Amino acid sequence: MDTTAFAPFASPVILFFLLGLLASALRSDLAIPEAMAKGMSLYLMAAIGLKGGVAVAKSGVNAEVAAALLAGIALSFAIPLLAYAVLRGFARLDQINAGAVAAHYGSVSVVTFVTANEILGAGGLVVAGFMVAVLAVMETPAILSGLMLARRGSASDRGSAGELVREVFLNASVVLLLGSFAIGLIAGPRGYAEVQPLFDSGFKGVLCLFLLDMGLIAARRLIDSRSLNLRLVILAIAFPLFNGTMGVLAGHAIGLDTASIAALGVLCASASYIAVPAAMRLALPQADPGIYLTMSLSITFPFNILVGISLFAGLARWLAVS
Amino acid sequence: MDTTAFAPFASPVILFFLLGLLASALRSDLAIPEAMAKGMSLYLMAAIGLKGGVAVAKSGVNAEVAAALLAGIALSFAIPLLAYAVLRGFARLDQINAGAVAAHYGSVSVVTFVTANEILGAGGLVVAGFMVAVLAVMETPAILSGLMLARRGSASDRGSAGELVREVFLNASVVLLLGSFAIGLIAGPRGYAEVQPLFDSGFKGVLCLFLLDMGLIAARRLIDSRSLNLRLVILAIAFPLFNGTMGVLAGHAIGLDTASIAALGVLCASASYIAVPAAMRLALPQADPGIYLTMSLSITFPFNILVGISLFAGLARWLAVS
Amino acid sequence: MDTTAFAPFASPVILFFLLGLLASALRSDLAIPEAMAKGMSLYLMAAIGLKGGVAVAKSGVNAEVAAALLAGIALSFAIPLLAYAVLRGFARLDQINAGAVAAHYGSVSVVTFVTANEILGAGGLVVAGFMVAVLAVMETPAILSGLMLARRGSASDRGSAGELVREVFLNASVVLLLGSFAIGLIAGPRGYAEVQPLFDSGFKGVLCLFLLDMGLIAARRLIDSRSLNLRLVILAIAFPLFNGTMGVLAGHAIGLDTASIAALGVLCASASYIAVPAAMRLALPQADPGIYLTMSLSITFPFNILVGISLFAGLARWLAVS
Amino acid sequence: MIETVIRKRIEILVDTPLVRRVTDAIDSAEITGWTVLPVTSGRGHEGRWREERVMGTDKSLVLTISSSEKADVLVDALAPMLTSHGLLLTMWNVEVIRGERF
Amino acid sequence: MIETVIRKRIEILVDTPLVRRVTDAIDSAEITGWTVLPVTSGRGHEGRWREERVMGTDKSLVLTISSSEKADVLVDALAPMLTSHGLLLTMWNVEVIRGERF
Amino acid sequence: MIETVIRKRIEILVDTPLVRRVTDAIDSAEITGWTVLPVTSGRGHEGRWREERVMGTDKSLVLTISSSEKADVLVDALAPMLTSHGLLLTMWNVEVIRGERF
Ligand SMILES: Nc1ncnc2c1ncn2[C@@H]1O[C@H](COP(=O)(O)O)[C@@H](O)[C@H]1O
Ligand SMILES: Nc1ncnc2c1ncn2[C@@H]1O[C@H](COP(=O)(O)O)[C@@H](O)[C@H]1O
Ligand SMILES: Nc1ncnc2c1ncn2[C@@H]1O[C@H](COP(=O)(O)O)[C@@H](O)[C@H]1O
Ligand code: NA
Ligand code: NA
Ligand code: NA
Repeated sequence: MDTTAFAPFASPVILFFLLGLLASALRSDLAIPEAMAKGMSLYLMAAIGLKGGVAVAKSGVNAEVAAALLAGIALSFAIPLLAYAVLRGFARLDQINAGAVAAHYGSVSVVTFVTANEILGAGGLVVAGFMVAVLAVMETPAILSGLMLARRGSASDRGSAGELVREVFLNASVVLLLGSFAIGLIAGPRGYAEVQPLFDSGFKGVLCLFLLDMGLIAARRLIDSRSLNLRLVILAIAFPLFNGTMGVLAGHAIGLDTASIAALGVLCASASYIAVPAAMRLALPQADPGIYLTMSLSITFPFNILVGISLFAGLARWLAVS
Repeated sequence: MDTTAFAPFASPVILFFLLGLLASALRSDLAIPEAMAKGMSLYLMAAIGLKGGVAVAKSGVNAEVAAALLAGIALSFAIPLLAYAVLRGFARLDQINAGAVAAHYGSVSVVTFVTANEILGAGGLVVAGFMVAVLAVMETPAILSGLMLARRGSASDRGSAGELVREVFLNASVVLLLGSFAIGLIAGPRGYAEVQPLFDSGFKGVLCLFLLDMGLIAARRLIDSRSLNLRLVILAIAFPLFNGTMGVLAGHAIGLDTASIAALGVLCASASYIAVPAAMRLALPQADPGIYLTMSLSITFPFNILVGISLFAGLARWLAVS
Repeated sequence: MDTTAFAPFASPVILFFLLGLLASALRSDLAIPEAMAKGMSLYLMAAIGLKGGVAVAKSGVNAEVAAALLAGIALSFAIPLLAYAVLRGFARLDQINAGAVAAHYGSVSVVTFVTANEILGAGGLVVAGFMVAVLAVMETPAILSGLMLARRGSASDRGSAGELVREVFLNASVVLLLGSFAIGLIAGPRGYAEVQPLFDSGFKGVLCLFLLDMGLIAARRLIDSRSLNLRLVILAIAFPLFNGTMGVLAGHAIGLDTASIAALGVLCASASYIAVPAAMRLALPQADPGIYLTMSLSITFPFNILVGISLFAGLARWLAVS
Repeated sequence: MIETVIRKRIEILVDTPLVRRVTDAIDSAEITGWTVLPVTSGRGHEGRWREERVMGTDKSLVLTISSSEKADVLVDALAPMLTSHGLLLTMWNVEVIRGERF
Repeated sequence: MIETVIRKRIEILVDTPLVRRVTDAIDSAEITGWTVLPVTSGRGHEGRWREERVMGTDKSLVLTISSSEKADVLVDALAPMLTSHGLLLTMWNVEVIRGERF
Repeated sequence: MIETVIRKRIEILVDTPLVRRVTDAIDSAEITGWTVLPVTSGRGHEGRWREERVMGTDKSLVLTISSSEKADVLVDALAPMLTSHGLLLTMWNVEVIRGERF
């Protein structure tokens, strides 16, 4: 059945996101407290980490898992290189901003992945638990290649190296995601049962409220935006289309199951707006958040939520049957 | 059985409200973080909106619904006119403050409605889902008539008109309430099931903590208050009694079921302390929150929670049997 | 079975605490919003209070309960006297800081108690509901004896007496704990059922996130600490060992059940880091939080969570069989 | 050592819902920017207030740096709002770097 | 253009639980009002601190505008608390409008 | 009445992730301390920003009191960061008590 094709727009998760976009577009004063939004993002990361860890504790690790992890790392490293070239050539961004934007597209968006899980699941495609580990390992390589590109040649002050390493590898989202993944792995299904009511049952509801806020912020940023131009907008849609397709093909090539192929596509298509911006503000303070955040959050994120996820699911299905 | 008569005071919801009042009266330093309180109020509005929308998705819309909506709008418009006259004549408030206070009493309190739902439900009176829509449509008409009264003749600067319209019709609570109502309507029972654990199961518990905070603030405001006088206190109790009775009679006249009659009474009796104050600070910055907020939150709100709800439930029942 | 001996380290509750300690030790920028942490602490107190009240509503009050309450009050009063002497003599703290630290060790840590409940319960030792009342009554006596010791002779300004009494007896945690205990008592199992999904099902999950934050803060404080020295560190471990043993023996002497004996041990071993610091900053502003908070939160708290609880459980069991 | 120039620093306490009106006034005075700080409670002629976010009773502090000419323009523009909207405005001289930006 | 008058602006950094003592001192100096701002972290002779709301280790900044006479009264009243309570007090001249209010 | 001394008050607006760099500069200028205040939104040459904690776009205001000599040392140390990191620095004279502490 083609549930994936239409169901999404009847799901509260998507509807709350649309409500947020609409409310901001109409300039309503609706706003979620910053502390609550931050708290929800931490909750979502802990919950998805736990869930993945428990799943792997059940399924165990095998060659498929290893292949997926390696593919994820490689793609996260590689995507920025191509993106950088296009950002410099087509969008004429300076080196620093091009590097910063490239890092965002190589890395991943936890919330896009989480939403994809819900939508794919509702469409009968249950994503394997180990994909959470893939999500986690894809966050940082892109930061490294992005920084390398941004700083090529220049001897800009880069703050203390230690500080940077911390920001890249001990980034709050990385630590929380990997940490709760490990906890899920250790605690296993029995330990997880204790905390399931909060982390599992409550999950979709919290995701609704969080996406309401993301919708509000995404639209508001676009309205306030000064730094975007048509070429950047085009790329913010072209990148997910291209990278997502690469991800699906890679997933197919290494023989993942259909759901996980779709998920890998979504990961590649998604652009970070939590982990990478934090790293960039520390490592590349000269880069303009008005460019990288507005592209990833205000254009690519909605595109993936409303179109990309179903698209890559369809592509993964098509590859499966053909 | 007369559960409605006594049950309320054994309900945790009411008991936490009393705890808040007591703690503030004793000047304890107990306080809920502002961001958490705000977050809970948004949660409560989203939850009640969803619930109502899903209920209407099941029940469908009919003449009774239309009648209730029209009655609600009319009452919200009308109540401030009478209230204004009394505030000017009896309490001798100046035009601006009289208009501001009148707007609060014409509009409604979401939390009073929500608490009434719980108490009436516990007493066997299940309020129809469409009453949430009535709640939503009653929020704004009173703001308009209140502002009209406050500004009659005066040519005070009214900020940009657009800004005002936004504040009145795109007010955060209105948008969230109507928005989640629409989401419930679209998603229907199937979509709602996904998010029920957060928005339904968790509801009463969150209401407890929120009422704890409202109790703390209501009592603290009364203690700090300088602007209140005996006549205003009298009106803050007379208004709910009178308006609530009007609401019950109107509900009876248009032939609503007993529970919905009681609910309409509670809506008319309740005074806004979230949506209207926000609008007033923008549209009537000269009006004194020490008057309108303290009346609605510190006197009328506790009165309705502790007395009014049971009163109007009793009245509705009495009309039903007689 | 000796589950208590090993199970703890497979419990998500403990694992999240370890994750917090580790993340801070590695200087990750992971942090929980202050408002969220505060909100979680209020939630935990309300939930444990309710739970205890409902339990007592079922079990009723008897001589055992009275004995436990008296023992708790006596121990909370007495412990600071001995602790003070050691802090002055062995650690050479000045009078004010010695009194402040002593107060913390005589008082109790709600979170340590709550965690003990979970761990003991998982090990088959279900703590009696009335121990929550014991927890509540043990919070304040230690503050009084601590202040008395700190101020002996000195005529330091002590702020308005009323202010102090409020801070000691109407302390936020005391009010919330006793208040929700009373609510649980009045509402009973039937009233509790309504709010169980939030306060009971969600409990362990929230405890995980809260302990994550406590782990982050505890380790960070230790790293930033300047005021601690080896002798203070030694005492921060010796105190819980000694006081906990006293508690277990007292519990055994008054004939409590094994689980409650262990719980009383944990209460005595635990040092306050919420209620008492708040009182000290008001009553003894000259005392250094770098000493009392770092000792209780950064050393004694982790020690009790990771070692103490299992230790006193073992001791209680041993007394039961011997 | 870096040379600094003298500019006016203006701070305006205003109800949060009205911040927009103040910043619009700053923009139309062609001042290069502004920054908003949170405020938690206070007391004045109209009594005590506390941030109560549910009821939206919070205030904010708007700070802006400008040349004394533009400062005068801004002050004149805000004057009518001062009493009706209960604003609190203070102004003093500060040294800034990169003075050309202000 | 609006004429302004000179007043003292006093800012006092204090532990949040002790804010009440400072504002009481301001009230008894018969100053017309005060405003409290949040503060998140800091470092001084007694080392580093961070806002940790669960433990209540937060500080606040109390700001008040007054005539220099009343300012002196306030400073004298707070002097004893300064060291024992680790207050930080700074004071400078500012221009205000509606000077009669302060 | 208490006698006061004159010190420099310096306030620096900086992206929250970079606060550490500013406070390190303060420490190495051997200034006795600093205090950080939250900031919620603003506008400048690079446009408008709002605190969005999920994305970490928030800024902070670092305030420090020091002798004018140390103030100059600090300003020189921060100068290179000013433009690249979009810092905003203002400085003025204030009266402090217990001047020996600063
Ligand atoms: N004239 C000004 N007055 C107050 N704050 C300013 C001013 N100019 C800039 N800012 C603040 O400094 C930030 C960075 O400025 P800019 O680098 O010009 O974008 C802005 O977002 C404002 O928060
Ligand atoms: N003398 C003052 N010093 C500092 N803040 C003040 C002063 N007077 C008034 N305020 C602030 O301005 C707000 C409004 O003042 P008012 O309009 O006099 O009630 C008060 O609530 C305080 O937050
Ligand atoms: N020179 C300074 N500049 C700014 N803030 C300071 C300074 N010295 C101390 N503080 C603040 O005052 C608090 C108490 O200072 P102290 O009593 O020296 O530890 C510190 O934690 C800082 O927040
Ligand atoms: Na990507
Ligand atoms: Na009404
Ligand atoms: Na203890």
